[in-house]
Amino acid sequence: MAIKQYIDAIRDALFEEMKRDERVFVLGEDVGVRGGVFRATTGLYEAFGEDRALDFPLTESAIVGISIGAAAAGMIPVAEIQFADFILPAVNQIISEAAKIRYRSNNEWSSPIVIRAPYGGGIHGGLYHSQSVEALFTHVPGLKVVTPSTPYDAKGMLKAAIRDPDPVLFFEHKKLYRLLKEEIPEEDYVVPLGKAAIRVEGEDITVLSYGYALHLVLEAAQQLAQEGISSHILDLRTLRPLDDDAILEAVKKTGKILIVHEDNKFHGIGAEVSALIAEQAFFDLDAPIARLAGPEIPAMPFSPVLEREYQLTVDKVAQAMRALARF
Amino acid sequence: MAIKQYIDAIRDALFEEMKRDERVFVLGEDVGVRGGVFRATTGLYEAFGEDRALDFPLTESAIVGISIGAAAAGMIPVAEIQFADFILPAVNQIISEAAKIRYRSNNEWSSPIVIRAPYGGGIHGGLYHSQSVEALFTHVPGLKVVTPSTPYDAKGMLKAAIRDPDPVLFFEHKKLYRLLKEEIPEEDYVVPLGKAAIRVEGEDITVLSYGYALHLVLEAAQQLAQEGISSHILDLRTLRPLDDDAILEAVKKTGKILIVHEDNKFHGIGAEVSALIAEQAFFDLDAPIARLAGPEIPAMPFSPVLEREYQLTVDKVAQAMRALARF
Amino acid sequence: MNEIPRHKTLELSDLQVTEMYRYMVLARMVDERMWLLNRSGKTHFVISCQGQEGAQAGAGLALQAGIDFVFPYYRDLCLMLMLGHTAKDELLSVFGRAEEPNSGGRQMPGHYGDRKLRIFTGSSPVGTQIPHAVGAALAAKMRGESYVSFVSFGEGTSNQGDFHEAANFAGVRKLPVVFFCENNQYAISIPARRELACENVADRAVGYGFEGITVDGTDPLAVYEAVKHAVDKAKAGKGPTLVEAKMYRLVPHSSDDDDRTYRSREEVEAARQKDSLLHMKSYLTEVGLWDAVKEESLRKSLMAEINDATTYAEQAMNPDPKTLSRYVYAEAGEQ
Amino acid sequence: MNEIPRHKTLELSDLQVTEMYRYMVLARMVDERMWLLNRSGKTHFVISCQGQEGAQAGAGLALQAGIDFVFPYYRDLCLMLMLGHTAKDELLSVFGRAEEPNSGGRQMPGHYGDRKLRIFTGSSPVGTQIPHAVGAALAAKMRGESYVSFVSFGEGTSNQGDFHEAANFAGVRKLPVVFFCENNQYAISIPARRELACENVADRAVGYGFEGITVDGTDPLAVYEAVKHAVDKAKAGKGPTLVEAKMYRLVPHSSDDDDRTYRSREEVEAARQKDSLLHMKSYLTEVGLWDAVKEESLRKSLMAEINDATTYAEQAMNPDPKTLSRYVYAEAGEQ
Ligand SMILES: Cc1ncc(C[n+]2csc(CCOP(=O)(O)OP(=O)(O)O)c2C)c(N)n1
Ligand SMILES: Cc1ncc(C[n+]2csc(CCOP(=O)(O)OP(=O)(O)O)c2C)c(N)n1
Ligand SMILES: [Mg+2]
Ligand SMILES: [Mg+2]
Repeated sequence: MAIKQYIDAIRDALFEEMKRDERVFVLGEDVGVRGGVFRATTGLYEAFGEDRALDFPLTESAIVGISIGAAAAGMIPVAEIQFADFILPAVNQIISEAAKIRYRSNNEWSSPIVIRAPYGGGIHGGLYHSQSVEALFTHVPGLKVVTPSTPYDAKGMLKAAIRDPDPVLFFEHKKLYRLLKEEIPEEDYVVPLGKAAIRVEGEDITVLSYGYALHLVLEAAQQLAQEGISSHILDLRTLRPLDDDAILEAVKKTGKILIVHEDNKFHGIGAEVSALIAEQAFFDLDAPIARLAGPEIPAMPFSPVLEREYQLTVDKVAQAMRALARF
Repeated sequence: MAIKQYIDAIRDALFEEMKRDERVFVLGEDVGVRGGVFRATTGLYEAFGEDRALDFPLTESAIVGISIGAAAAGMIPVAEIQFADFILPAVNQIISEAAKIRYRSNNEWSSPIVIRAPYGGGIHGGLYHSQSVEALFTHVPGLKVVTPSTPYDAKGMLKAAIRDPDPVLFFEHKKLYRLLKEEIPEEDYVVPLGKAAIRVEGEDITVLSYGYALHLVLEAAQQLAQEGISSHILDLRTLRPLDDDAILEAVKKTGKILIVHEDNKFHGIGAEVSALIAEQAFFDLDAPIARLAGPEIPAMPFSPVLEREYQLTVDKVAQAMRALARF
Repeated sequence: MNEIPRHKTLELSDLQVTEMYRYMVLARMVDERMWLLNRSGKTHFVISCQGQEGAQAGAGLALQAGIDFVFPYYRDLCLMLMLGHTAKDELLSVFGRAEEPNSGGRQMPGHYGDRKLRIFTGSSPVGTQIPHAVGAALAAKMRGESYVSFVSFGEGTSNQGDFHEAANFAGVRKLPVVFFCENNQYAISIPARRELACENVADRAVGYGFEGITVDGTDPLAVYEAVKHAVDKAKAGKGPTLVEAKMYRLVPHSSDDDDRTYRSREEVEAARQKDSLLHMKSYLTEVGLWDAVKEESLRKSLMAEINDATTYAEQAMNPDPKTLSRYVYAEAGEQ
Repeated sequence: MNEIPRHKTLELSDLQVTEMYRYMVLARMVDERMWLLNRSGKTHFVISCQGQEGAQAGAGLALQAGIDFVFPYYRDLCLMLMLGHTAKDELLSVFGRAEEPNSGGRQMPGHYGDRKLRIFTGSSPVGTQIPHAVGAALAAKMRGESYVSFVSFGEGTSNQGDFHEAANFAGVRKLPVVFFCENNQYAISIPARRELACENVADRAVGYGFEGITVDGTDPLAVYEAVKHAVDKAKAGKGPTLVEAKMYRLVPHSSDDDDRTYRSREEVEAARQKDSLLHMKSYLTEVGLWDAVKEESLRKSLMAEINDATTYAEQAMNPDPKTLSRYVYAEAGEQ
């Protein structure tokens, strides 16, 4: 076992998969010589050469489109989009193409690509280096959308994504990169996509979350525990497909549901989680399904005071959890 | 009063607004000389000249980006995207730009543009001429998303959209273009954005829908009426912002809720409607919130038998309504 | 005439050029049949290759079917036939039958794809295939394989961002890809001068650091020569080429279009005089490979083939509605 | 020296050229102050104009502030100062203060915008401003107004689809727009030869049917001449021009970058020798408009201005957190 940060876990997963399978390569802006602006690909250029740690011109649609073509010819591209905010020029290639290639070819062709992108705010990145973009993709059949929240999961899910036969969007919350360390096994392992994880077992309220927000929930739960409120906490981990069974199970545990995400609330992925519950576990509910999420504004402003005002905090989360517990 | 089809209503609205305000112009592929592939802009070229019925090269990102710039300089562009499926190359301009211009400039600049696009299936258009794309935009603060379902609303809401100071995505279900006729006043009128409309008052179940699916709901409701089931039917009309008050009011009427849309179900806009209800009208509910929507596949296939299998029908809708009523 | 016939100087055999012509006529006749079926209400949609057969035949002859990766667009019926599809395949496709090789009836006609022939699956949003082709070329270069990637698209599509981004990357990495622009003068109703301000689409190649060539797209041998040059160059590691073939779309954009609303009949008539089929027939006649008897017998046999194919396609099975939700993702056990 | 000084042949007064230099030095010094504040932990982010001042000064002088529409990018500090922003404005911006004119503290530094100066609000995704500029030029043409649209961007950004699509439309419609590419040899860590296979970005103009010009971006007068030509041409209804100014980014990409990981110190040092500030100073000295005394007094007064601006900005108010949710849409009663 070794102690690793989230960013190390990403890098290790890339390194090990590239070593395991020579079809795997990384491509993106500044991923080669520079080793990535967040340093997620550091060392790959040195270890695997410029073709497999491929510095790409500043063209996101081509990054994804060329990945699709390389995959069609038998490669396994792992594309980096420098910031999730900049995935938008590639939306046509992701949704019209990658997501539909298997279906439209009646299973003859496929698109086993991974698109990694750092998302989320709280790093003074302003409107365009702070966005959560997961909800723009979770609606789309043919895509898988994952958002691991721990180093262990980051490594295991990235490996699973690379080995997955279909396109996977792999969103890494950038505040997690260096936030916490965790013991990670030396041996190869994968964490399967599509499975949620119970982070804390509890009785009074159920909180569903993912990414950085999950850690706020965990901290808030510790506060609440001291007040005698016991929280059941589920880390969604994969947002498409959702782990229906795990969610419905978690609902049953307490009957009181709070969904927490950093992304703005209206039609965020929390809406689907809520709708799933309201459809399939209605009679397990003891209270309205609550959501705590970002405000209905484009993204986090640069000004630190505005950024702080936007962000979820342990206090805000604790307050929402408390209100639900008291319901 | 004159009897008009949906497509006439669109054309009339464009004509009248262009006449009323010389800043208004239409642009898009084949909207000029050809008058639009659906003929929605027929006659505008002849009446207003090639600059104001502007034939545009095959470049959706530029259609939207140039609209934004023209609006910055004081014009009011009404862009046509030939099929909603082809809006995806323009997503970056819509979401990164149009949606955020007012916010990021602290209210100095704005983006009063309208983007019209025919959406929806059932016309043998296959995977890429049948899609519903509204759910890719409804999550985004700064955008308004509207989907009128009648000729009267189409005209009044298009006028409202053109006069709106912010960017509006205006989705026209292409099966509605020539489906039904309606009396429309000669005089100028607008139908405000953000307001739902009660289409039928009823007592047993509440059905929320929009676009072409709404007409299936209306037909199904007539069948059900003969079986003694009374339906309360709300046409959402605007999907962002939703008309919260009207929705919560409609929930109260019956306590049994079905949301119907053609777009696939997972994280479709129905999810937000459901989540809103589960959060704010939980105690008015007498049954799980049901959703009836398209299957989780990329879009309608071309083969007529597969297309039929995909589509909602009066029967499928009636069945879902019946099941809810019996609940 | 004791000059060496042009096709011999291009190292093409008599059989190759007459075959080329055969494919052009076959494509035209299949295309005409598709319109007939559409106009009689039996099928829902046609998108046509008429006017572009010669260019496609020239390009197709320069490719190795099943070895080179091909990323066609919706007008490439003649190209598809040259690569190995049959009249029956494409007639099955207009009926949306289960058996059609492109998509099992899922996609509209003209949305080609066939894995065994290395023809990648296409979609409708124009231009998305261009980066795909560059990606396959990248894979060739990375693995030292010697296939080329061939991608075709219209001149209107050369304005899309995807063309620009993909061409640029191909230029930077000197990838083995042939960009083939079929400039048929229109993007639906928009004439070339309203879409493009450059003289030739091929002028754009200089902005990507590689060669651009404009050829007469109604002259199949000229197109063959240009594409063969591009293919050989690509295989020699000398990077991409943009080949632009100029011709004219002889029919409306699709069965949903009415081209009388935007172009004169005289203009269309004039273009018909320069049809590549006429061009090729007179060339073959000139060099003594063709005559009226051969023409008649060819058309007769093709008509029989197409009639059979139509009957077959009309009676073939539709996809099973129960398959609607299959293959969104890999199914259990598949990779 | 009895030759006519170069600036006179360009019809620029002595005052204009010394002012130009003053702005270049001001921009450099403000930029240096921003780094200082960042390195001392007082601010969160810097993105720099260092190395590009001369090109921006040349371009700025060819524009009419408040009349021409300007679509700058994040390196255009010197251009912004020439158009009317002050050191104080931009220092307020690095602190994200309420008063800063670009966005009231909502956007990162370098995200310019100012309605009264007709400077459109910019974002971070590169290249999106290029179609905006073309849109404003379209509006000028439609209404017969005589402003030009000026848009700047890096050479890496010239690979984005938005550049291609916008340039094409501008060419087709012959719109009054000046595309200004600041080719500083790098897109973050990627050197030009890894981003672009063409010799010059300006080579791309031929693909859009208009003129492309490459100039030495370290020579402000040469840039002025090229941009002035482009502006005059646009105003005369003769369509767009792509002006590429070549220079070198003298500092890391931003305060988050470490350029030692991808380029040698020797390379940077060599570029410093060709700094446009040195170039302009020696030109002014040569023509007798400048000397060491003037230089010293200029730097002194600018330093005082910047010190005051820094103090002011440091103490200025933050945005009120209560405003967080304002201006997503027009507020009631607004248009
Ligand atoms: C992204 C996108 N926008 C719009 C369309 C609708 N459309 C289909 S073909 C076409 C014109 C294509 O012109 P060109 O590229 O010249 O090819 P041609 O049809 O002339 O062969 C248009 C606008 C589309 N398919 N995709
Ligand atoms: C669409 C998009 N992708 C990626 C980025 C991240 N990024 C910011 S600047 C930059 C390089 C820009 O290079 P260039 O256009 O040459 O401008 P320069 O910074 O050199 O002036 C990159 C990759 C971005 N801002 N937008
Ligand atoms: Mg064409
Ligand atoms: Mg640069």
